[in-house]
Amino acid sequence: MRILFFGHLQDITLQAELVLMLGESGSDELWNKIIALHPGLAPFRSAIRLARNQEYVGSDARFIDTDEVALIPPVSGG
Amino acid sequence: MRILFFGHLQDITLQAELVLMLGESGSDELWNKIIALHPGLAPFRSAIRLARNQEYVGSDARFIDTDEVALIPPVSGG
Amino acid sequence: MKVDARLTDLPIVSDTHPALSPYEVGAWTEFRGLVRAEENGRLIRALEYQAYPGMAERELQRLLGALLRKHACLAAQVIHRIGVVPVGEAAIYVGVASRHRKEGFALLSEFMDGLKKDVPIWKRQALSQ
Amino acid sequence: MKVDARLTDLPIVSDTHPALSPYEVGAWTEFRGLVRAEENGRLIRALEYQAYPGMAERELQRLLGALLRKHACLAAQVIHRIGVVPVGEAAIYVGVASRHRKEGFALLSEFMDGLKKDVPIWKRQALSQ
Repeated sequence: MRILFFGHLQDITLQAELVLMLGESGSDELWNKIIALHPGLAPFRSAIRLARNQEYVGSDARFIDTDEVALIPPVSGG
Repeated sequence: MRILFFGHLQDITLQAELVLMLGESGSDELWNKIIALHPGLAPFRSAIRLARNQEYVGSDARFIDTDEVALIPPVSGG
Repeated sequence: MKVDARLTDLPIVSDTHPALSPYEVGAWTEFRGLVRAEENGRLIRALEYQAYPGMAERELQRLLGALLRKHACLAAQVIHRIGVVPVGEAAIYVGVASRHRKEGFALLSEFMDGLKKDVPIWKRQALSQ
Repeated sequence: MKVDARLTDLPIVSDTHPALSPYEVGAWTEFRGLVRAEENGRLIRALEYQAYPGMAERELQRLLGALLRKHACLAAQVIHRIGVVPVGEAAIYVGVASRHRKEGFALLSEFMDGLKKDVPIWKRQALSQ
């Protein structure tokens, strides 16, 4: 699955996106994998919302490898 | 003093202004004189505010012959 | 602090942008009250507005100035059209420059309420289609 | 009911007037959020905005559409600028057409609150003077 980083998260990951092959997984598995790759994200986890295929999802969401998953830090438009 | 009528009051008085020589007077005397000349205004008196020289005044106001007095019915701008 | 209040008998042309330092203005809020084709259930082609000239500008200025101070806004402009205003055109324009949006929104809303209480301007008649 | 939501990387040019029947529109309310020269106490020359394209437009559209229905407004347009926005220029424009002013003001205020909660757009960095 494609994992997208936005806002200040890009300053931590130094990349805008990442491709993972995880098979079907829940959000905890996904987060564990992402934080293993980018430990600097850990302190921000509670403030980050996940979007799957451009829709916000809750912590009960399931993800598959064809999904586009975005890590959405607090927004600041306007 | 010049007495000015605005809005629908002009439909009752059929005039936009009136000149009265009353000497110094209070608002009751002024009203009595105006209503004597235009009895059709009587039902609207409680909804009409008075302005003296382009400032709203209360019922305790005194008027002199050089004043410009306006009868202000409920406004409807905007 | 800058307040501009005026009447016009021509179509309203507002300043397109607050003539202020960009150092401070973070919000520019504008309102136009347009004449609707339906007035009290009948179709009209225009409304005719009347003002008490002099006092109307003074009350607009006073109200706008007081609200500018109350809400700590930076500048505001109000233009009210007088005479015949055709359907679809603006009878009133209000523009507010403020640091942040909330005080501009608050000023605008209170200004319109105050206008409809205290400013000697009247809808004089509706002209039928 | 008409909702228009978009991003642009050019200076914002809004529709100058609601493209609607004048039979119904009595209030046209507009807001521009401008970039201020001071950001967190330092002087800047521009802000850089980033969006999650696709999702940002979708969330803008969803939010505006929901509020249009909630407040029974007639039409609304939002344009958010992305990329480098110089000081004094608009980062966002919102225009609302409604029958009366109150529902337009309410929509605008709630829209801006919702924007700052849910729409994936970020101030990416401030460019110093």
